[in-house]
Amino acid sequence: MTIPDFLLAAAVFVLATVALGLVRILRGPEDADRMMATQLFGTGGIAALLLLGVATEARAVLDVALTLALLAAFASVAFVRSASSSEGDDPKETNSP
Amino acid sequence: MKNVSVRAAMARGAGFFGFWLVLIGTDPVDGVAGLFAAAAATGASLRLLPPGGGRLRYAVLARLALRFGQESIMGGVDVARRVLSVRLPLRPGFLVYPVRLPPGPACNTFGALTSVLPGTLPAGVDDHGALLYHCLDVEQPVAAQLAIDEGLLIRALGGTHDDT
Amino acid sequence: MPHSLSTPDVTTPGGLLLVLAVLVPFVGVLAGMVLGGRGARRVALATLAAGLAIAIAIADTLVRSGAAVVYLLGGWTPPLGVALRADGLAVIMLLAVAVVIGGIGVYARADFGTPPGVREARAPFVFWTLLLAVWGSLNLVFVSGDLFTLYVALELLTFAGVPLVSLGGQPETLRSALRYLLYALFGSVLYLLGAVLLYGAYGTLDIGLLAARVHPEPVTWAAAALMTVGLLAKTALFPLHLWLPPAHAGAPAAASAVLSGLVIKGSWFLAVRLWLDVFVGVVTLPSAQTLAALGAAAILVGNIVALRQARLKLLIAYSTVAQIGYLFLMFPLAAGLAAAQLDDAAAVNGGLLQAISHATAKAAMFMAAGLVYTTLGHDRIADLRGVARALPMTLVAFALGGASLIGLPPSGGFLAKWLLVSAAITTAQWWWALVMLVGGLLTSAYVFIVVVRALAPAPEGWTPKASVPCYQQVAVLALALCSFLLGLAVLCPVDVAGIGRAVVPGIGSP
Amino acid sequence: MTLALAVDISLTLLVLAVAGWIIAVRDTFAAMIGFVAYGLLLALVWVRLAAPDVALTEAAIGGGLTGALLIGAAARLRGTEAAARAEYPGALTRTLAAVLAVTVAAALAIGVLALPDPTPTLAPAAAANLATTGVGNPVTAVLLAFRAMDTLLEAIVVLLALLGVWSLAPDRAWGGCPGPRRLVDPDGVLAWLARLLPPIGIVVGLYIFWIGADLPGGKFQGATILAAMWLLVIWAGLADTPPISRTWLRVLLVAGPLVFIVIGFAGSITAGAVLAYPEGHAKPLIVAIEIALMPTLVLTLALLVAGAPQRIPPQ
Amino acid sequence: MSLVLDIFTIVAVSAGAFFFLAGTVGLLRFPDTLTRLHALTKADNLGLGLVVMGLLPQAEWPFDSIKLIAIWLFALLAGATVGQLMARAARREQTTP
Amino acid sequence: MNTPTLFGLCAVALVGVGLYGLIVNPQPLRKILAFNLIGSGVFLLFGAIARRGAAVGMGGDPVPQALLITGIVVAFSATALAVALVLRLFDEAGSVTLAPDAPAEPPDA
Repeated sequence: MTIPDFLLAAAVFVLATVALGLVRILRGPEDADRMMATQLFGTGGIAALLLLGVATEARAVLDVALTLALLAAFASVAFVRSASSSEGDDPKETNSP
Repeated sequence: MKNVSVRAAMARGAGFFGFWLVLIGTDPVDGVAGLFAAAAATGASLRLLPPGGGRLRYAVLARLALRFGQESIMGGVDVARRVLSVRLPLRPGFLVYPVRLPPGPACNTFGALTSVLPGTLPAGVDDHGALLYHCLDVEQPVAAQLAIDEGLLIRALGGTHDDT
Repeated sequence: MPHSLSTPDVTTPGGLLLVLAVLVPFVGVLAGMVLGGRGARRVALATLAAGLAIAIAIADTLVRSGAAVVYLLGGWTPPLGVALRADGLAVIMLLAVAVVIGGIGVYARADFGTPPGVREARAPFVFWTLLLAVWGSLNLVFVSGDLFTLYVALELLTFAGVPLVSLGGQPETLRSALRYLLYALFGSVLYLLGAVLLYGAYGTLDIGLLAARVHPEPVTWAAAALMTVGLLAKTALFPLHLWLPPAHAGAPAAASAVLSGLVIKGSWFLAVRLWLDVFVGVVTLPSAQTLAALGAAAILVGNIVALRQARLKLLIAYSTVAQIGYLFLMFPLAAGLAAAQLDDAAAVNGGLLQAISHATAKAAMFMAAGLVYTTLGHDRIADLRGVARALPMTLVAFALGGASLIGLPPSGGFLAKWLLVSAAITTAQWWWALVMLVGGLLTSAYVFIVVVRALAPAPEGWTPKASVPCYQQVAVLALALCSFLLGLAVLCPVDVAGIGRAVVPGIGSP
Repeated sequence: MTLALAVDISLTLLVLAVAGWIIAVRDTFAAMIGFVAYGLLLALVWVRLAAPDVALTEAAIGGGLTGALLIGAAARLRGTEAAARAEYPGALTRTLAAVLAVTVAAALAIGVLALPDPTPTLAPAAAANLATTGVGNPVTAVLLAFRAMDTLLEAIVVLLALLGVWSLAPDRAWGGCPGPRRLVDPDGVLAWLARLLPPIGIVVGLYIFWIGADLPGGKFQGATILAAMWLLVIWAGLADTPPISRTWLRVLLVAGPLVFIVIGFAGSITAGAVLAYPEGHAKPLIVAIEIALMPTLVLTLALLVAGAPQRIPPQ
Repeated sequence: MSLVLDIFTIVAVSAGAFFFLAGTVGLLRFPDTLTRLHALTKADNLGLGLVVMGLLPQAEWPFDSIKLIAIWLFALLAGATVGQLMARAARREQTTP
Repeated sequence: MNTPTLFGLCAVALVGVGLYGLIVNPQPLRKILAFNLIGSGVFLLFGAIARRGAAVGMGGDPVPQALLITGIVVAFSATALAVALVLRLFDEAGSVTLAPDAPAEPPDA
């Protein structure tokens, strides 16, 4: 087994693992759980992307992974923001007594 | 104060330009664009995170990074151990850690660093400004580890050990 | 017989005008955005004049050369590049839209002024910029020779049209706008799917090249079906018409005129382009009959529902549903003529004339309804007394527009329907003639009711709620007169619509 | 080769599973979260289809901006869930819809399987003309030379959508700032992220933009990253959205398309056709257009997410 | 030499894949939102870190290698921030039902 | 079975799934989501076609790939406009139902 083959196999494995996390998206029960699973999708997706990119020597894939990593927090931030604002109270968490 | 800003700007600019070179390579035409990108990033950085007074201590920073690496491995192993154990050994609960760092970026950095510590996760602050940690196992000596981390971080950021 | 659409491989003299026709309105949009407020209106009115001149220049070029005007953007030849191409059909639509938009612009001057003391107000700013945007998008639909550019044009048209629907901001209009947007997005995504399939099968998106390359096979059928359904949803042909009446009736009068008169013609024109020029030999006569059957249903349902309306603007909106139906009767007629080895110009010209006369008449009628609303403070049909006294010119305009919808001579509607009826009889499809006849009767009923109600004398001591400026009435009357006198086009010595389109083997023929 | 196919098959199954779940799940908010995961998976699919430019776009827009936009909207509409469920159609409609969907998909599948082999392609034509454009990335050559018109129109489409979003402001808020005022702890974790990440994001966004001329990347992808960074700063309460009546904002919004049009028409004098570039000067002009489009796109994309003006303009 | 590097790659990537699996299993097995967050923030980021580590010998030095590390750091930053933010939201939900 | 064909079939399945969702889900945001699914299916099909056209050292036909970028941006703009419309409707009416209002339309329309 050559290294590219091994990396591809690892990508398949990571993808399958991520797919397992899909169950948490399906089941919830809280939205936070679903968002977490999505975050996991992000990390796993980046890993799979890197494995694929190095295996197939496609350097541009690293830039795709870079973009994903940079924006990984973005959707989650939108989630947290909306979760706190939907409670209706002050989303500010102050340090003062 | 002026001196501090200039120094911080130079250091950050150099850092961003270095990052640009890493991304794109060393073609001179790309370098010109890189200067612009570094300038834009430095401007934004100085506005968003004005430089503080202290000088970074790189030796301590390196020690902190090393410790961070170790901790993240231990943290991962710890979770994996619990996850794959048949009995699922968990004693979850909250721990109040009275943090010495003032609220602000440094304190947040501390929170981020310690979120990889085995079994701990910062989950907000209580009414007295202390950090609330959620622990997988409340019986672990978490507070002592946190104190070591905090001491290192304070020294790395140029503070003294005793500014409680 | 060789195909009508030659592969555009060279820019013709005057081709630059096509680029101007598309980009000048958009430059107006950009300038309006920067200048804002009153500047946007000034820019819009100036652009309207310039655009009309450009349209006339294009028509002049076309008639002089007797061949389609072509421009290769960037000098790149299709299939790699994108060509703009205007044949007779496109040029006539360009001209008609320039005239109608000009009329609407003059009319809207009074309704969409920035109030004193304010630097910029929402409704005027949005209206004037989007009016130009609608225009640029329509021009692009008419002259673009590339399926993907046409997709972008359709989206432009949607994005410009939806805010016009919701300009009022009431819950009902917002809901109509949302429904319209969903239909339109659905329509364009189906259209794009068809275009993608065509690219996969033939490796080009250029209309001229595709016309030469397509042949009847499953992929092409699927693409044709998807694109047609998508465009029908955007044109609001029965039974995909549900979004239209509330959307058009809820907008301000000038916006309704734009939407009902012009915007839906964009997707209709594209359907005609595809069926007559690209999918020739692919689409079959039964499918053309299906389209016409939907059109016939639209004529009957639209007219009957219009008759039952209590509000004038809704009546006019439902009448649009019916008039769209006529636009689709041309497909089997053109096919029938071609199958009989006859010139399909009668059917094509009939459809085209119907589109133009409806655009002018419907714009005039919506704007007339707007003046009625301003004057009376409502538009309940049962209570139109006094309109004849307060707005004589407007009532005449409404009646003239109505006459064109009914098809009374010498209106454009008359000539259109006469051409279509004669084509129906020539090709022994008498049932379509019957539908048109019944439709005309129904139309005349509701036009008659409105005019009679409006002629009723006002009660003693009645005064109009507000007075309307004279130029608004003139603008409405001018558009209505255009529609009414369009029938004189029969005197035109040249068959302009046929330029750039030779006699082609039509739908259904091998 | 078989392993690569295994990657493709697992990706396909994942994509379909997530898509099916997005449609089937009862809770709208949950569906939106699923859509973010879906965007990530699509980025992987684009990589597998050898379309790194598209993968970048999908990663930035599909996973990032669209997800954030939809999650925010779903959170605000939480209260309407019950009403929407009451409108859920009966079994008959659902069956008909399913039959229709399956029929369409099956017909399309036949079409896909019947696509000709060898495939018609414009790759050789693009390759043959690539040299005259001076750029190294064929996708950029298509976007800014062969089919520059589409790109110009697209910039206008985005702008029109923004006008449409703005037009949904209440009359009194016209000219004001989009979105609600954010009250966020300036010492909080979110603010910390928004202080650290955007400078780095600026470097990465400009990098993705800059390499677009010769390698996968380009202005849309770069602009999306920059827009996301700006939104992050706004959401953390460290900056506010600008009032839409500001002149500088309006000028920057139209500058990109306007420069594009001016250079395009200049081409008709210097190179014989609108949107053509004089020989030897193609690349600098293309880069100039892209540089002019950058601020326009960043502002437009971010403001599209920020939404309609909601606050009374400052006097 | 290359053999040693290849073995290093195989070991590190396998270990990374293992931690991905651990994270996913944690996401499924742990009893509540907060404990599941631990699995997400720790196991996944270590998994990605090991994958990156393993890919380093296969990537072009220095540019691609540093880019790989940068990708990991970004993902780490996102994980650490999002973990804390979601923990706050989850705790608030727990204490104020 | 090769990669483009596989993803081509995946694409048409996505179109089907999206179409079903568009018809069945009454909530406008879900319709917008379904529209995005159909859109991504169409894009994916185009991408598969582009991949089929790989030639002269290019991984795929660059023309569809370029058009895809345009398409994705346009779809995003459409989504943003639709979301803004839904949110404004919610602010004005307190609900987002698409069912026509009773007084504005005759019952048989």
